Amino acid sequence: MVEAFRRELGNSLAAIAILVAVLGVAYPILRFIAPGYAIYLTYGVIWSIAALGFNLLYGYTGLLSFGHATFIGIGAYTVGLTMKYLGLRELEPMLVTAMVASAALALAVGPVVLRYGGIFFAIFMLAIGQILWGFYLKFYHVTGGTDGIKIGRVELLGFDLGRIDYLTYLTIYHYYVLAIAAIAYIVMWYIVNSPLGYSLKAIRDNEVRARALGIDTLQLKLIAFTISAVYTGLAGALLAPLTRLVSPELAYWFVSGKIVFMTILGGASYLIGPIVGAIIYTYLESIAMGYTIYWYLLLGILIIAVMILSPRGLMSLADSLLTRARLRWGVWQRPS
Amino acid sequence: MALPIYVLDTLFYSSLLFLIIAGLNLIYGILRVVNLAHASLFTFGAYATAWITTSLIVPRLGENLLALMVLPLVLAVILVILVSLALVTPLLRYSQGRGDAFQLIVTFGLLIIFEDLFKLIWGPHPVSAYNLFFQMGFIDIAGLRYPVYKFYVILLTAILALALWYVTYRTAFGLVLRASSMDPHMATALGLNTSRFLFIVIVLASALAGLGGSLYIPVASVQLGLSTEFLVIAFVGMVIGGLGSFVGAVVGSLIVSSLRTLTLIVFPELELVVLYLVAVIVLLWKPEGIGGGRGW
Amino acid sequence: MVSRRDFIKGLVGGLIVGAVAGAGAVYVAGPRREEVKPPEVGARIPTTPLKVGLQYMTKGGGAAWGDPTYKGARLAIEEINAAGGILGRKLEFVERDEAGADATKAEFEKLITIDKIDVHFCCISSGNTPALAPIAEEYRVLTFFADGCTDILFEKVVPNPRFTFRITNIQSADGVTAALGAIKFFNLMEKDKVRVAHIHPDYAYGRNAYQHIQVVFEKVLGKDRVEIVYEGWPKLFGVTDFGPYITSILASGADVLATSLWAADWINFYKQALGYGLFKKVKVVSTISHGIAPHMVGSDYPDGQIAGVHANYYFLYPEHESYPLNRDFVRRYYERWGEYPTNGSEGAYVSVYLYKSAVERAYQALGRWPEPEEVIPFLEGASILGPAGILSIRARPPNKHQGYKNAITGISRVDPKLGFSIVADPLRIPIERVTVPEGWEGPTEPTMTYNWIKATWREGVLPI
Amino acid sequence: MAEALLRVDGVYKYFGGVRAVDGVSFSLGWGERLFIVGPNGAGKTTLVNLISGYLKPDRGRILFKGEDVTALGLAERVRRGIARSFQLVTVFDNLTVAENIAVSVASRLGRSRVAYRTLTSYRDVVEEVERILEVFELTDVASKYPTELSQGDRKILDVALTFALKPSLIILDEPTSGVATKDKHSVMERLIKAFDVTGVSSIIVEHDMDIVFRYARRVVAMHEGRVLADGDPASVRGNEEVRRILLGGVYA
Repeated sequence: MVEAFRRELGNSLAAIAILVAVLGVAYPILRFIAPGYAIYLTYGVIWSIAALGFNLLYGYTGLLSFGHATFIGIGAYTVGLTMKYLGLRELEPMLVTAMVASAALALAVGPVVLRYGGIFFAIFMLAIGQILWGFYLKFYHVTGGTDGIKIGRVELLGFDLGRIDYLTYLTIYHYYVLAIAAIAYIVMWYIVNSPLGYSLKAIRDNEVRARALGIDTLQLKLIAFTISAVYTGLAGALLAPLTRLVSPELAYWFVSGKIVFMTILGGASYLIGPIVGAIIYTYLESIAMGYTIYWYLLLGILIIAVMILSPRGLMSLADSLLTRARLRWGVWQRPS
Repeated sequence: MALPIYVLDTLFYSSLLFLIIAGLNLIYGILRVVNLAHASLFTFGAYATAWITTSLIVPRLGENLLALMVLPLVLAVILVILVSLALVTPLLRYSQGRGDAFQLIVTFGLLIIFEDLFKLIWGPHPVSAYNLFFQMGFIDIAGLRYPVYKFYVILLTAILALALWYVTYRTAFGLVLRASSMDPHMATALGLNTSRFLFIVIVLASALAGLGGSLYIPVASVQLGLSTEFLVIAFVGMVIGGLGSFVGAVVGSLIVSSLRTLTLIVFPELELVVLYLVAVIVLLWKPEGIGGGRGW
Repeated sequence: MVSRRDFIKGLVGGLIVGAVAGAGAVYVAGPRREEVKPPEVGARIPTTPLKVGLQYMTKGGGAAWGDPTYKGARLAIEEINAAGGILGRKLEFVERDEAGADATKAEFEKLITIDKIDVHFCCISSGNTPALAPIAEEYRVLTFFADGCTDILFEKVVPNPRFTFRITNIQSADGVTAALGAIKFFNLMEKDKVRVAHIHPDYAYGRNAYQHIQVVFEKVLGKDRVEIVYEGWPKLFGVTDFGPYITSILASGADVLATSLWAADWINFYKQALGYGLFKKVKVVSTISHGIAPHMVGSDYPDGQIAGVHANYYFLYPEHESYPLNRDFVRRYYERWGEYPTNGSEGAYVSVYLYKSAVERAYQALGRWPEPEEVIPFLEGASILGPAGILSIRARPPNKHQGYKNAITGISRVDPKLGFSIVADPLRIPIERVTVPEGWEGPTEPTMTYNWIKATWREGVLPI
Repeated sequence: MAEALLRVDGVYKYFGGVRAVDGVSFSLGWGERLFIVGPNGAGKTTLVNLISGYLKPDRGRILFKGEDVTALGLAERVRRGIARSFQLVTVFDNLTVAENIAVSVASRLGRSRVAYRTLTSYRDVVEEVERILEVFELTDVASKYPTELSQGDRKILDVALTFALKPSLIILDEPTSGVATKDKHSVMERLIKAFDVTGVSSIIVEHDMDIVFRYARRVVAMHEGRVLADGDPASVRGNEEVRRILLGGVYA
């Protein structure tokens, strides 16, 4: 019976385990063969948490937020402000605070913004993001304006890493981030396969019908929005120790566009799509930036090409190739 | 004593915004696509006008007032239309009916392509052509000097808005326009060649944006990032006025521009925050916008 | 207006700063008559070229600033290579973009980890130096900031720097110099009341300029004689139509407009302001109007305004004929790039030579190519004679590793021969008169110079 | 039978001057099945809209399980056991047949909000999904997507979704519309069988007289908002007015 509940390629715990293993093993290898590119793996993993959160809203609930940088900003500034004003150095309480702050914001604006779907929701989120961005920029005395807030080395799990070599610090941080990401991935797997996850998909497919089945769609969307905010806020908080500076740029609407693109690139209908997308995008951006000053041009063409040629993303491309191979053994699968 | 100047400056800025928002609303009204790359045509118009003025007109014809007024504007708008036909039109037509996400992402791609095309063609430095601004001279208002050029832009846009109003409410084409913006199938139902109709709408919208850019350049320089600056503000105007309507474009551009001037006078610290805050309030209070809700 | 005596006084002032600072050695920037002998075989110098990172804003609104700075660094590199390199090692440069703080930092990390640079020359924006300095310290890469002059860098972000140095005069000197220039040239001491309007870009540099102009006005003129009638904070490179700002300034009835708008923002502002007749009604004090490539300040620029050059250097001073170091630099720069150098060009040029002389000194002491750590002692407290005069690197806090040279400002005047507006009647201010001295202790909010002025200047007295 | 499941008591609904429902009264027992027939514009859809709560009557009362539900909204009536499916098939196209039903079952069990364990780990949900699949003969297509199903199967899935809410009364608005003629009988047969097995009451609006007289035990015939006849198929068919207006003499 349970087989009737589809487990597509890339939606299983096994796929997550393989992915995490690859991200763990790739780091020392990169450090060895292309040391400059290792740090992007950490960035990619962090962005993947944000994209995963975004995708619960977009891929699973059908709500396109064009303002998820809002929560990146909340997360990053939580770290920055607690460090600056409370002198906190332990990362864990800051992560928790960031998640709580993101959830609080989501619960505050959610009941209002979720009344609208489609383009209105997208614009609404954009506006909220820009309000906060304007706040970081203009409330100079609190946030440091464009100077941002400097982030020193953080303490992880109670260990003071202030004295060790910077590259070792970065390596430790990578595995720290990866461990958190692994938990986040697994939790997301549970969410997606839970009654909530299926109900969200139902809302995405047909909200009116879902309501007719007695589902309180507004409440469920609010839950999804809040979880999504918590994930993205967590990513924002994890970014801060790596960027070493929290500035309004992190909360600019262009960052929202980036998160959207990462998700689409990987494949919004797959659990691991946004993860794959985030890591590939991070490398694409950094390589394109290094190769040519016209990397926007490359990126723009790529965005349009992906949307037209494979609107379901790279995972869907991989999936269809694999499906073709599997058909020989008579196993037929397709994405949901 | 400065009040008349503030009013004029507000009208000037809202003229530019109107030319962008009207196009955005036309495209949204008829195609139900929010075109993130729309303001890029404005920027393109600005770059093209600066280039035509400084490289073609001034070296050949000197600072001839009439030549400066007419030639750069006409040539630039033609160029913008050509670029729109090559890049924007096909993509918008393709995006139609493919969902909000698809449209937003694809036009976002187009937006950043434009940014680099500008860099490729005109380089990273700001480009300006103040010739017309200074050629038209200045007059005294309430004891302050004021550039005649800004009057010219306000007047030209007002005439254009009236013409647009006339087309919308007094012609057969306008009837189809309004009907189709309420029901996308209407154009077909009215026996119109839908494909040609959409084509005209996109070209008209592009021309308006290009015109805006062309009128903008004698006052200030154009630089990379100008598109997003105007896009985001035009977006706010679009939301405040009402998505997809002619009245919305008028109301939205006037309100945003007035708010900008007001905040600059009252609390200059909060310019950006106030704009977005008002947009959020309008969305809550009247999601269809202050002037909208009835189609184009 | 400015006499030879003033200039020598300034030079001596600079020398004193240098001498007190410690090492006291004075190097000379630029090609030398007698070159350091190429090292002998087996002299324990790597045979590989020296990899140099260059990162100055060359795109967007800041390009007008970054481009000449980049050209200054390039000129120095080319000269050094033509003369055989540093201890025989040719310089090879890798250029990456300076943009927003995050992107700049990411590109910097690539320079370190992928391009494996030996030394880094960088930065225009004071938004970027605080982002990069901690990274440079973490990776132990010698980094010379040409600009990005914010006081917070060495007062708060890296209060005890090891690998980061900054060449341009500290930011607070900019506002202080402009304000002193205004008081002196506009005879503000004689006025009963001075109504000041401010317009600054909304970020570190603008905030800093505002605070220091204000503190000097209030201290020198007296608090009750200064009234702020307007403040405008346009977003850096985010506003193009300044109409409402200009109207507000005019409506405020200000006597003096103080501004730190720069590059494209300032060009847009002054062109539009011409249209509104602003310069006929208000005297303008700019910290930085003449800081971009000199020919970019058009012949329509109004005469008689305070023309700032970022409190640093203008290519006409020290006087061409009497100071060969500047004359030759300007000539070589013009021959290479077809334009006149800016303060950024000079800063970047001197950075490269400063590094060269420190490495050579270290080599003399160690007998081998020095590790980055081993170069530091030869930079701390060192002085170098550059086109702008003497530059001294501070060895102790506050503002350890900051370079100091005498500040300059002047009056704008269109030069008929050159065909653009120049800085005329230069007012040279000994730097030690306008900045927090070594060893001073006090609050850092907003800057130490600010608090130092508040605490030590005598009210109602012009300190120059 | 102590109390009727549903009692419609003198219900009126006017749209402007049009009398869509003009004083209709009838009652429905537990487990009973009722077909409503009538020409276009007879007021059938308005009547079921009034019963399910999409519309409120101008006059009259609707009693469900002995309670007056006239003033209650749609959601409240769903909670009390009135479920309804539409002419157009609306299912969740990107969920499998089993998943579609599971969403509905989870909603009924109040588990839609649970995020910390998987849906399939709930034995009761899975067992009920299995039972419903069996009852509606959808077990073979359980792992297919609705887009891969035949029109008939999609229709049945739609009803099964509604059925999964365990309503006391199911209202179907023209369940065989849009289904190919050759499949109409099999669709109706499977639906009726499922209803009989589970004993749920039903009101079915139907156009096709062939189907009505084959599967009905009780028929209400409507015309211009009024009830023409109410009774077993034979007596309704025998009604003079019904024959004139509805049947056009075909079944004479």
